[in-house]
Amino acid sequence: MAEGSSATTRKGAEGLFERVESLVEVAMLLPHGMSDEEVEGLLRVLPPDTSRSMRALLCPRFRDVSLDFIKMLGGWVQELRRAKEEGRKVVLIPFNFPPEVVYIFRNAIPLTSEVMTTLGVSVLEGQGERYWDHAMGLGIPDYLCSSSTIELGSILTGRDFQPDIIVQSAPGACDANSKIHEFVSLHMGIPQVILEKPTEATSRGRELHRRYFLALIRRLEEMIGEELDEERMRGVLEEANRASDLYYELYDLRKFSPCPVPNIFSIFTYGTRFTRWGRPQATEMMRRMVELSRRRREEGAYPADEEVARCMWLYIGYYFDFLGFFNWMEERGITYLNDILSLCQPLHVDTTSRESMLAGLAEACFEYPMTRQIGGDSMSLSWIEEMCQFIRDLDANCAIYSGHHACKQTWSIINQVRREITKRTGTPVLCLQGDSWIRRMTPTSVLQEEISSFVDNVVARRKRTRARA
Amino acid sequence: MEDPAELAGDILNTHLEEWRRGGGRIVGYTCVATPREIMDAAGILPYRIRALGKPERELADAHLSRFNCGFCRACLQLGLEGTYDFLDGLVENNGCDHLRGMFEDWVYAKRPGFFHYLRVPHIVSEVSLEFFAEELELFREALGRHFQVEITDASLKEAMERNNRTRESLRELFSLREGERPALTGRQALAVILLESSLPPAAFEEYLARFLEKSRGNEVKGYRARLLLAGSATDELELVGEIENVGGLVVCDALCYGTRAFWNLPRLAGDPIHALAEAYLKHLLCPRMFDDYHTRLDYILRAAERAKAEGAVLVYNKFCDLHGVENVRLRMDLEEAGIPVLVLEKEYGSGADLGRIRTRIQAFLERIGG
Amino acid sequence: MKTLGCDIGSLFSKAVLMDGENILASKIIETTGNIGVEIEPLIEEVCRQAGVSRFNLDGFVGTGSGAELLEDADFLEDEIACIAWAARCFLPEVELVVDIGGQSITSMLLNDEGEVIDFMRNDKCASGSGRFLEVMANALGVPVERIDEEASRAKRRVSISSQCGVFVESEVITHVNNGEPPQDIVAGLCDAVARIVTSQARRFGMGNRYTFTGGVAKVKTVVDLVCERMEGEYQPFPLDTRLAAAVGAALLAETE
Amino acid sequence: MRFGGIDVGSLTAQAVVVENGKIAGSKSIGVKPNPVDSAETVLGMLLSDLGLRHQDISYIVSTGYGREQVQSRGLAHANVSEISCHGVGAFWLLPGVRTIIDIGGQDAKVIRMDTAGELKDFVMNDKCAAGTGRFLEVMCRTLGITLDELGTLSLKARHPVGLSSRCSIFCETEVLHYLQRGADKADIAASVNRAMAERVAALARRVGVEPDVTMSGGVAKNGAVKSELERILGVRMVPCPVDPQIVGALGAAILARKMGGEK
Ligand SMILES: Nc1ncnc2c1ncn2[C@@H]1O[C@H](COP(=O)(O)OP(=O)(O)O)[C@@H](O)[C@H]1O
Ligand SMILES: Nc1ncnc2c1ncn2[C@@H]1O[C@H](COP(=O)(O)OP(=O)(O)O)[C@@H](O)[C@H]1O
Ligand code: SF4
Ligand code: SF4
Ligand code: SF4
Repeated sequence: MAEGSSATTRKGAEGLFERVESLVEVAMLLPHGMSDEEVEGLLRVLPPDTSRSMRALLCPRFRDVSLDFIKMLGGWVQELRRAKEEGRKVVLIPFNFPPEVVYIFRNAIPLTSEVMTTLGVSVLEGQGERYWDHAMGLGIPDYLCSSSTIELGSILTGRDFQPDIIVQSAPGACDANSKIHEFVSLHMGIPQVILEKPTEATSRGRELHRRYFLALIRRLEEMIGEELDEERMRGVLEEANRASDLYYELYDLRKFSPCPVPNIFSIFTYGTRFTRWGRPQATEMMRRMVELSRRRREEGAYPADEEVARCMWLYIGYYFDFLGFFNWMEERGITYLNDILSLCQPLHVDTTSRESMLAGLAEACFEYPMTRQIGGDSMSLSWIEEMCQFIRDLDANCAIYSGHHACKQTWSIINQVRREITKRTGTPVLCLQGDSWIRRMTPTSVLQEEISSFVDNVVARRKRTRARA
Repeated sequence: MEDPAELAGDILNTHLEEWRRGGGRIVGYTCVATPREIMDAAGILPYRIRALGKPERELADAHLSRFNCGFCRACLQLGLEGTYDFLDGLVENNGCDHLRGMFEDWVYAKRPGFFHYLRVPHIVSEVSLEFFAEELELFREALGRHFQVEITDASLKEAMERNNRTRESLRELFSLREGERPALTGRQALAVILLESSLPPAAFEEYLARFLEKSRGNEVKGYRARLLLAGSATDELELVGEIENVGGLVVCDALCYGTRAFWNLPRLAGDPIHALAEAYLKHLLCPRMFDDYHTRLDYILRAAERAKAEGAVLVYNKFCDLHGVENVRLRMDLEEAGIPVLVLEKEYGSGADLGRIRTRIQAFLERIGG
Repeated sequence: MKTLGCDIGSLFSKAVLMDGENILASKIIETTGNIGVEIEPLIEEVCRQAGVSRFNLDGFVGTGSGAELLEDADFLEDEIACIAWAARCFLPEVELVVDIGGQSITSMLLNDEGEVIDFMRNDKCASGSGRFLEVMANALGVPVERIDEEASRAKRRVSISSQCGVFVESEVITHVNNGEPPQDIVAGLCDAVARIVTSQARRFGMGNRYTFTGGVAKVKTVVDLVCERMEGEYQPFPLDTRLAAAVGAALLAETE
Repeated sequence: MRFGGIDVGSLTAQAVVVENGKIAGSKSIGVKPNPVDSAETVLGMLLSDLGLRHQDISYIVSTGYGREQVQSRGLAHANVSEISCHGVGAFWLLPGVRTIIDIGGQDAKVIRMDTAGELKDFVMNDKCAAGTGRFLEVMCRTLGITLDELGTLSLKARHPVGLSSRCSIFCETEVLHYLQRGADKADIAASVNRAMAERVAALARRVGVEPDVTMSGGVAKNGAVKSELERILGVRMVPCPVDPQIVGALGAAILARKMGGEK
């Protein structure tokens, strides 16, 4: 694995986690207020792939907030390592499980596989392809989800940081995701705990889910070897509530046109919500994003002459382009309002009692993004309704579906989703096709061409007509 | 008598037409987690939706995508083009993501007369069993309400007895494949299963009795190796035929359109709904279930052992997440148990793929020395 | 007003000289690796045919996947916009345009004003496009222009199962070897293409008025087979369908 | 005793005769429309080269996609899949070989052999033409070069272009795009070969690559694909000591010897 052994990578580190870890050590040292010259100097010494994402992140418009984000994730990675050394349990969680459920335990820490993948794909030389290839070598089908397969592929090599417990919460919401988590559990002998989310969003379904959830907590207590402590739980959830308030403040800021919130903040939001919620670091991160956005709003700052498209991403974004994709859009007047992940809409948890807190956490699981929409009795119904609501609320004038080829659930109903959204809100919907985490599938240039073509032909033209009328 | 494969080769057969002419109702379902007994008890014919390897997709593909399981695409096509218009209703399960999509598209484009969503948990626990029993109760009510019939415990028990009887016979028939002198081919066995869920119960019972009679003492000759076939939705008679044409006799299976559909019999004592819930959920031998991989592995190992299979073919439709991943692990474990494995990823129902399938099967037989 | 529209497509390049809505001259050549140097002669030829001086044009708009090679154009327009514009001018009532070009199938939805309100391209697999038809026709030794003639003599349609343009070639050869009459294979091929086009087209509502443009729309057998499976009203594009984008470009040149 | 093997592929057909544990002769032709004709012709030509008659060959095995027809028309005594034949042929030539990468016109296969020369495992590519010899042919047509040149030209490449598409048809557009913009043919050729190697490498990972590794089939003649594969997989290929296209027919002849009685 010669590619990985750049100057900045810790010797012998081969796994995704470990390589990220060694980069983080360097990144944690970067100071706030770096000048353009300093940034250029840094970019020159980094390996080319890493340098590309750092270029996107260290864009002067939000440089310091990016640094905060890097440091927040860096701190998470380092804490994971420390926890492991201290004998605390590392709990691998998928995209649809709130990390605060793990933080309520003193002796456990969540490792979110999707975020780890995104992080690795964004900063590592050669991205995550070798881990994907390793999984393929075991015979994992190539139409599986790259977001889970890359981080899990690295775990499967047996030469990376290993979690102690796997939480599985996608059965019934995403087959691809839940099946590969189960495979890792079997293959690596890591115990798994399952949380099923019933499809029914009625009181009956919620009640069943609450019972499943309580069983999960009991299992976690056993596995972690710790009884839940009410005070700790309250502390975590109050912190989470604070972050949630800031989340909604940021959400509201997106309503202004031109949008004062940089496109890349959608991924920061998702990265924060899915790893650190319930910890002060997350709250601080949200605060930094709100502050900068507020300032930009006061200054009327926007990177393009005109905000041509206010775009709602119906599903997820593309992360394989070293994050450059977000800035590319922004500089062309295409605002990335939100996607299904950044629209996490966290709930306020009632912290009066142990029961109310557990109920609140169960609710948080039930209402987690993707689970609550695609995991419903109808995969399309609440997805359509919510997106229509967000489109109106945030005054979007177009929508994009990113068509990650592994998400068969969304592909299977996208036609009616597209049709209904257009019918109900008059918003055109572009359907793209590509893998969010692997560059081999659809190159950025193709995606950019499609988006430009969509914006020029459909959105801009329509805007002109509207202006005329 | 008519060969089962002939009879099963059509979506709509003469028996069904007759049933309909006599005022009989038919309700379609896809997943084996649907207790047929409840429909049977209501006098409704439970029909398991199939596509029989039909390659057309163009109407379905306006809804589903190229990334969806070909079986689902083919079923939806048949639904949209009207081939399934003879059904009086549909029962959907949350079997897998692709099936969920298929039903959603189907219902979006064409409102069926009766539609019910039967929710099946993904884990077995006390809580989930209780929930599933409730679901079956709701199913019973919904059927009764729509079709204006009362499904009493007594009629349910009667249906269960009848079904158990047929399944006992099916077991017997299938055990005839497993012995030293296999009495029927895998293609025939698959056809019989397809008939079970596409004939009126009485007609099937009669047919099965005759076929069983005829098969005893029969012997299939001239094969190169005894194979176990396991995997995803495989109702393609042609595929099994092709495997057997090159010399791999399928002597046992762990297919969804195979033994998985009838291996477990509900107990007849006690509350019928609970008995059904238990039989259908606890023994749902499908990778859509979580936390019980070893049950499935054991089931396959035991089948292979009973039938002295010399090799296992693990087949799956391209884009099937559940079986695609499950097969990776199964392959490792079966090989470790000394059973050579061929993992056969295939496009559902594509004639163009047959030549390539043949080559792979033939090479596999050569590999295991058959 | 004399305007020129030029469409550098993936397989064919087209130039059209128009006077209002009348075509004065048009020409289609193959897009090769050499297209860069062939554009100028193409334009000159069209001008010559129409008897208009190259330097007396009132407007020149370029489009197509190779549009940026048209250095002299007044401006470049997206292919989608051009096709939609052409459809709008000749078929004001049409709501759905399906362009079946050399390498892709693009469906466009137009509103009452004829503006594109949505569009969709086929996925990464080129099956069903013009190139697919060409490869197959080649394997049979039937030129694309004669497909309809051949297919009209077919007694039945040979079923074609490959969706890949490359593999379909060998499937065709197998059918030939099995003694299937070429016209029946051609009919089967048209059906295969029609199926793929249908699923693309049906994604955008079914009850609307629609038309086809692009090279494959010249093949009547394919168009008929698609229409059979559609539910709206078909309105044929009145000009050579291959010229749609170029015509649209020329018409747009007039508006600016 | 003499034994024969006939391999009728999608593009070429070969016949091989072995005698006393040696290759007595081989022949390769382009296929005729009908596999039986191809087999008849290629075998006839080889026999006349060797001055033999059909009955001089004790046992013949057919392989390749026309294998069954060839056998049923009485040209061969038995038929064996091309997967086994390529494995057996390569192992016979190079007993140290454990992995054979066979890329023909219609498919690519990676074959694993055990130390006893028995087939251990194999994979075959998807039903997509990208990643097969056909892909290279289509690209050559677009580039206006021959198959031979595709391999050699590649060596002169300095700035390979980025080819992204996985589909051969779309790849064609990309190649055209580069040509139109004046890219060097050598650079494009190198990229085409690399794209091809990447696809086959992905396949090879599915069964694992154990040395020694060799290549058979027509694409093995393309040195650039071979060296790209070596680079990606991190292995050195053992050169095939005979024309790699005849390996399948050779394997068939070896198997004929086994089946026909000579040990
Ligand atoms: N005269 C014709 N008759 C029928 N089909 C044709 C004819 N000419 C071209 N075609 C078909 O149209 C395709 C080219 O379509 P076109 O719209 O010109 O593509 P592009 O704009 O991408 O170059 C060819 O691949 C061929 O299949
Ligand atoms: N001289 C050559 N140099 C490079 N590649 C070649 C050469 N000859 C054939 N090929 C490649 O080999 C492929 C055919 O391989 P072959 O093994 O003959 O196929 P098949 O067994 O299907 O007939 C062609 O598609 C081409 O890509
Ligand atoms: S929904 Fe899609 S992105 Fe998410 S885990 Fe499943 S396959 Fe992956
Ligand atoms: S084959 Fe797989 S994807 Fe298809 S219906 Fe069955 S479980 Fe679902
Ligand atoms: S199947 Fe054929 S047309 Fe489709 S992607 Fe592959 S090479 Fe392209």
